[in-house]
Amino acid sequence: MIAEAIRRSALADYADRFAFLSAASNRGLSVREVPFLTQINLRVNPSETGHMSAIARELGFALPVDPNTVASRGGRSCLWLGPDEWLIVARPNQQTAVEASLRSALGEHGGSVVDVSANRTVIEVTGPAARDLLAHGCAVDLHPKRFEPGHCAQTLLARAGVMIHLIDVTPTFHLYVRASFAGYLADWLLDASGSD
Amino acid sequence: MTQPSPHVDRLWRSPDLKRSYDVVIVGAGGHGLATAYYLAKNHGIVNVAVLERGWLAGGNMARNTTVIRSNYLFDQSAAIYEHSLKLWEGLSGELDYDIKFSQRGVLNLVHNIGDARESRRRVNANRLNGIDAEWLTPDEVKAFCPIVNVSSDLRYPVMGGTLQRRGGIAKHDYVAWAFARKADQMGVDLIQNCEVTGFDVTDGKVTGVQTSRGRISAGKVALCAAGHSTELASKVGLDLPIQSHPLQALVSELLEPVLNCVVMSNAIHVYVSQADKGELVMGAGIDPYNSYAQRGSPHVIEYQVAAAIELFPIFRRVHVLRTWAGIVDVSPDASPIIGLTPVENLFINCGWGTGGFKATPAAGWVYAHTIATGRPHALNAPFNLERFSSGALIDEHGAAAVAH
Amino acid sequence: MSRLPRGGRIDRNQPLDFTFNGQPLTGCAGDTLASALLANDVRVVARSIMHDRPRGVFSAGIEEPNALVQIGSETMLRATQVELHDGLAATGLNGKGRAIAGTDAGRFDKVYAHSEVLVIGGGGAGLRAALEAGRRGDRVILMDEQQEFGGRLLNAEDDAWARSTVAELAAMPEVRCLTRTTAFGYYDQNLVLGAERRREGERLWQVRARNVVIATGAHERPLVFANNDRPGIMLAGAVSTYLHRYGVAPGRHAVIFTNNDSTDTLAAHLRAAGITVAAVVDLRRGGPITDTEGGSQGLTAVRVGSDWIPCDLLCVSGGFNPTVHLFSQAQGRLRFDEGLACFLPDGTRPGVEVIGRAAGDFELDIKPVWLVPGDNEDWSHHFIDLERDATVADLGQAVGRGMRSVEHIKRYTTIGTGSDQGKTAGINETAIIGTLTGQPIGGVGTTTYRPPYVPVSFSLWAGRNRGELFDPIRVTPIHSWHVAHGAIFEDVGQWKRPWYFPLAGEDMATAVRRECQQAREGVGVMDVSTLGKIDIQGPDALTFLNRIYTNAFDTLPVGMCRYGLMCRADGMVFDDGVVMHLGENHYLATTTSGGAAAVLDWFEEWLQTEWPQLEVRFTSVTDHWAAIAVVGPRSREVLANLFFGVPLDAPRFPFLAIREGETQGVPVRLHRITFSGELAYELWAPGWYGLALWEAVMAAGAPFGISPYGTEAMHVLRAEKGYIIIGQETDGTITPQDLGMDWIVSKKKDFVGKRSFLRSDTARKDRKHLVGLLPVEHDELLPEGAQLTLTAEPSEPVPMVGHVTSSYRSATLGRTFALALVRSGRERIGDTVYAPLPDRTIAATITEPIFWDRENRRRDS
Amino acid sequence: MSTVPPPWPTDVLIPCPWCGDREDLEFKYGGAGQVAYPKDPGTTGDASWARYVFYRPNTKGPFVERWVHTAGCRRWFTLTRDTATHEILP
Repeated sequence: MIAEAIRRSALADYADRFAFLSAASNRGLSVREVPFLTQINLRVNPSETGHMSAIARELGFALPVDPNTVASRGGRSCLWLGPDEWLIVARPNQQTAVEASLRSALGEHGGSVVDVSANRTVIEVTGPAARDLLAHGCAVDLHPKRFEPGHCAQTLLARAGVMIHLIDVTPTFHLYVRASFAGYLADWLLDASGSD
Repeated sequence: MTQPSPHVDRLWRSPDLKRSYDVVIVGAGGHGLATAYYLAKNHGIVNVAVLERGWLAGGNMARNTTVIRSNYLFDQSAAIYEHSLKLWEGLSGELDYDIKFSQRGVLNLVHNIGDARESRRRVNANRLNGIDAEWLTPDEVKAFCPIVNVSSDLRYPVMGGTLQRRGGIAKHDYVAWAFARKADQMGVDLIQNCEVTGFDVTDGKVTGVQTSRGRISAGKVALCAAGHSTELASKVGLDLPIQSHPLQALVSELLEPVLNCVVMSNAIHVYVSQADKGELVMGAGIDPYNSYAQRGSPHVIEYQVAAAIELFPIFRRVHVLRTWAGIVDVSPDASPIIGLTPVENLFINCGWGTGGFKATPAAGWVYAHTIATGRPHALNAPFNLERFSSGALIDEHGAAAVAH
Repeated sequence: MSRLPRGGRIDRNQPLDFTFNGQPLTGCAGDTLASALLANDVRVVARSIMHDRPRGVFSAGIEEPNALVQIGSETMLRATQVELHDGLAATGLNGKGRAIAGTDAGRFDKVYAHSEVLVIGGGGAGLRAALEAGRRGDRVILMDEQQEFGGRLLNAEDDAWARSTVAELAAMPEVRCLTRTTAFGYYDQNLVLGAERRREGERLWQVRARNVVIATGAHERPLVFANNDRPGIMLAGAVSTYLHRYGVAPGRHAVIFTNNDSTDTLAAHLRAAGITVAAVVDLRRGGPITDTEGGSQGLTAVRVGSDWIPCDLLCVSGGFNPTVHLFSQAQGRLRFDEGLACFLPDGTRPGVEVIGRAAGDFELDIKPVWLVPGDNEDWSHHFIDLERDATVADLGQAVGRGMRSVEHIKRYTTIGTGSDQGKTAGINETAIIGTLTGQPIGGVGTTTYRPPYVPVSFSLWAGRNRGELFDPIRVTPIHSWHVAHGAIFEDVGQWKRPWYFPLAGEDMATAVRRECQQAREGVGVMDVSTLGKIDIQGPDALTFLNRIYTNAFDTLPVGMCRYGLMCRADGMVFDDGVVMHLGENHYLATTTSGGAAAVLDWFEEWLQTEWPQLEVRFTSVTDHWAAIAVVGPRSREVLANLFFGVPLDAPRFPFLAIREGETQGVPVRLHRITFSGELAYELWAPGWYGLALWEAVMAAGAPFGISPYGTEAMHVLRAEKGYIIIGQETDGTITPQDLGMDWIVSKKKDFVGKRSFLRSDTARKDRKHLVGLLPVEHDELLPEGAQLTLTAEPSEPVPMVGHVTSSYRSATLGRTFALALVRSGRERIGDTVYAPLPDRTIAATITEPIFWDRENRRRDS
Repeated sequence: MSTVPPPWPTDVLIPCPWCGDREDLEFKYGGAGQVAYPKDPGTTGDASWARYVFYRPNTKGPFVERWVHTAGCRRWFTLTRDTATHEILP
């Protein structure tokens, strides 16, 4: 549809610089934006088992109740944000469907469902050098023994708030960053990649 | 074995503690020593003891960054700080001691439109209060302090600044020693390593203090303990609206002259001057959490130093030699509390937060008056405890947003 | 040349050319600047700061008090720490550095690291500790300040064990070995900062370790005797280091002056290197040396009894000071050990262990002698602190002035305040104070050890947080358009907002006038995406809003907006915004651009800590929405071109209503709200559509001459209408009543801050009130921040009745106007006030704080 | 090599009860904890209202205080920290 043709991701201007960095990296480092993902912010009281199981039915998997963890299935992920807060992530253009299904699961008076798809964009940092790159600005211990695939952390990267999600053992990280900070974080990553 | 012969010109005696004094001042920091001096000089009260838990002027007096200025926004603040500045201008002579008071000018940089508006408001208020103040354009800033980076590629470019030419710095230790020496000469007992552990109160009236060296009876007791004020006051059941926070500072190695004035930047939280000996003295923002540990988080230093080299590229390869922290006593409106208390004959001076050093002579002056007469001096009358109930606050956060 | 024919860890086949004070010299790979200077017989490297005395290399390490040099813009470097490289150009300093602009060469960055064990110091003890932890499978970081691990082992003939240990450690995947890295700061909870010297620049290591092992060894200290500062007088251990590690003979005729047995083998080593040993003066048996003689090139003789013994090298040892700085920074206590005559760690600190020589784990037969008397009563050449040029006489004077505390004496004499922070002077100072005042050394104590252990450059602290990366720059989805169209930007917090859009040849005033006129007479458009936006959902949403805002929202129907004001508990205005009622139990609140984070924290604080029983939840959606204000009498026509099927006429889309629309497939939420007093709409769409929507608005508005405007025009428009700006009309001391906004303060319900209005001062009738000002001269622009008085030519101090908060030239009014806070202002409407300025005084008439469309006809049209 | 276990979970500055131990930069300080909002502000006297608004404990030693994990889960929590030593107490 027209709308998709004219929308513009927060880091559209950085595609070339990311591509150049990835090509130039002799240390197996690749950076790219993963734009337009569906992101729904979900707030629900985890002790309300009725709601929790209804949501599990809608999603096809249960909300992760362990802090700093992610549950995924069938192209959908759910990142733990807080004791009663999650971020549901899905392929682009599904916000209406996902939001509706979560609402129906919650019914009236049950927590909150908010479409925040455009609130953050995602920067994918992958390759053997990814951990060292993030270590220039992230105080959280990302050592393989401490931070495994399926872990996530809301923290600071340099001076920007981010959510870090480790996708696989490559390692591949997804950095969720608010759209207005995305340019800063991209500039910081490009600069940090100049450090060995 | 042979030893160097003791020098005769003493700064202060090490007197024996008497059992009774007309006035006992708790805390031998700059304010306590100045108070003792003015009690003796202005009011002829010399049967005074200044009790110090540690060594003379070893608290914030030994840790502050010695900025002196009077360009505060509100009339009440401007009045007391200007009185202080006028006293500073004669202090070396009066105390017969070169305290290295240098009126090299205090430059407050402005980095955004809101800052500029508030700074102009302060400049205009200062002028009408008879306090020297100027607004400088970026070019004038550059002309006055050539090493400031006024280029537009700064993350927060310098949009101008305010200047108080009569502002400057002094040598903090010498100031304390000079007050101590004169007070000592006039008969005041300066007692070090003597901690106050409690107060004697009979029917709402304080009659003495208990110390690590025994009980002392006192006609009047004056608290002067900055960051430790709430701890002390609680021993006599007095609550104060004060929070104690770390305030960090640092010095560089000695440098040939490079910075000719005091430069402060509220927006990016740094202030710096070059001391008489040659070291750069820099202060940062207050650490956010309560602490009595006299140390802070390194993040504060990182941010402060980054800000410093943005403003002064010439400092890039200068080294941080030493960092430290004081315990500042922060009040809700960033203004001091100095006056009477609900306990008869007990007086309080605290809440100076980051502004205590520059106020040293005036604080001593008005506090001595308040203690001697039992009534606040006109200059400290507005800075009473009652204002927190009435709402008549003197909110100087604009002026005190950054530590100085 | 004093380079020995063989021995040392330098590479004689790799000569390196360098200059010192302009003089061309040659050293070897593996040299420090100090060893290379000694190899070239450069004995005088600097002059002393107070007395301009010649000084030479005194140590072989970080404790060096004399050999301070400048290299390019890097100042106050220790020659003993500078690794020689080809083309190095150094100049000696006299204890003062030179800040030089220079170029910003070198890369300074930071790394966060974590480990189970951090070992500080790669000497024998440190290597053993690292090896043990590494073999246990722990994550280990090993730091050493030198260019290779081994510490004192590097002086030994046989370094096989060190080599193999380092090799084994290097092979362990979980062990990180960092040479040239000085741990300089211990902070709470085992955060240790380390400075790594790299080929190009430096790196700041920020290590969090479960356990910190301090294996930092000990510094040798000198003896304090007459004229003990001449070039050629050197710490005995340093002499041995120059012999063994650098293959350099620091002199030809040596004397050894010691009070302990650490020097017992030195004589043999000196002789083996072809250096004659004229005498060994051992205070355990005899001595002392009572004076020294020297020329321009330093030491020529020392005096023992009545004899002058010719020599050019004096190897001095007064014992050893374990390097307890980091333990002390970790709040560890120290005790004085009479046997070893030094301060040692007293007890332990959680998660911190001190081992090896730093813990006093060494044998020493020592006869403490702190003061070596001279031939007379003159103590003015017994140097305690070489860098500060401070002597026993200075210390005696301080004591004489009544000082007893080591802290007072440090400040009076400056001993220990140099860039070496008293590494060679401190303990001698303490002991001599004890001697002069009759206190036990342990009772005198040391001055406090504080970070950094070594001087650390500003650039290292700053890392990459420089220039554009100094602080994040936040931009809206439409930012690129603003840049492309020549916007001048204003910093609003971290945001970059268009200030105004000058056309070719326009100055700011002209551009702003045009932008205002366009909005008043035609249509203008503004990017308001920076507004804070908080989604609020839950059955108790309404209750929460009623408690946090001064006004009530009970009567706000779904699909409508209402302006809201917030106060802090002290009753002072805190923030404002628009509350939108989106559905049952569903609201969205906007905040000021600068206040978004603070307001969300404020909401969460009250909800979580005071009203946890309320069923309501907040989600920040600030960045999700792009927001565009379409403003002006023709804005309705512009929207008509964009949104078919959305009735826009006033009856069906009244002021403060919300509608849903779509253009080019983009879902847009339309709000009929205004911050200018004109007919106006705010269009909201997901951020990634922001630019497209903006361009669509520009296209749809083209027929009406639509033009973008920035924050300055916005300020003028809202001020003409008397709308306040938080932080401009308010400063944390202003109540809603002061602003004349009683209408928004609910009398019925309680809300945060309400109680404070009852306080005597807050309830006063003569507080400052928000009023309008019209300068008597229509062209006179009152400067914002101008103070106001009641008389034209007052004398100082002048009673001030208020100040100007906002002031603009208004094309609409055809004159200047202002807003001001004036004491009892509302009672002074019609009066004249004066703004005394340095160059002139401006008279103005007090008016109501509204200048445009009081009846709101345009707003509601 | 023997090591004394630290009294706090290591790698921490502030232990968020949800996200774990994080650098203080991720938090905002909330001052003294356990300060109750007056039951009925309307009838509260000036002095006691002033106490609520402006007076807070400023203890030297173990101190119950509030933090909010602004860069993390945005939850407010209280912990006890020794203001004289910065040790976080169980």
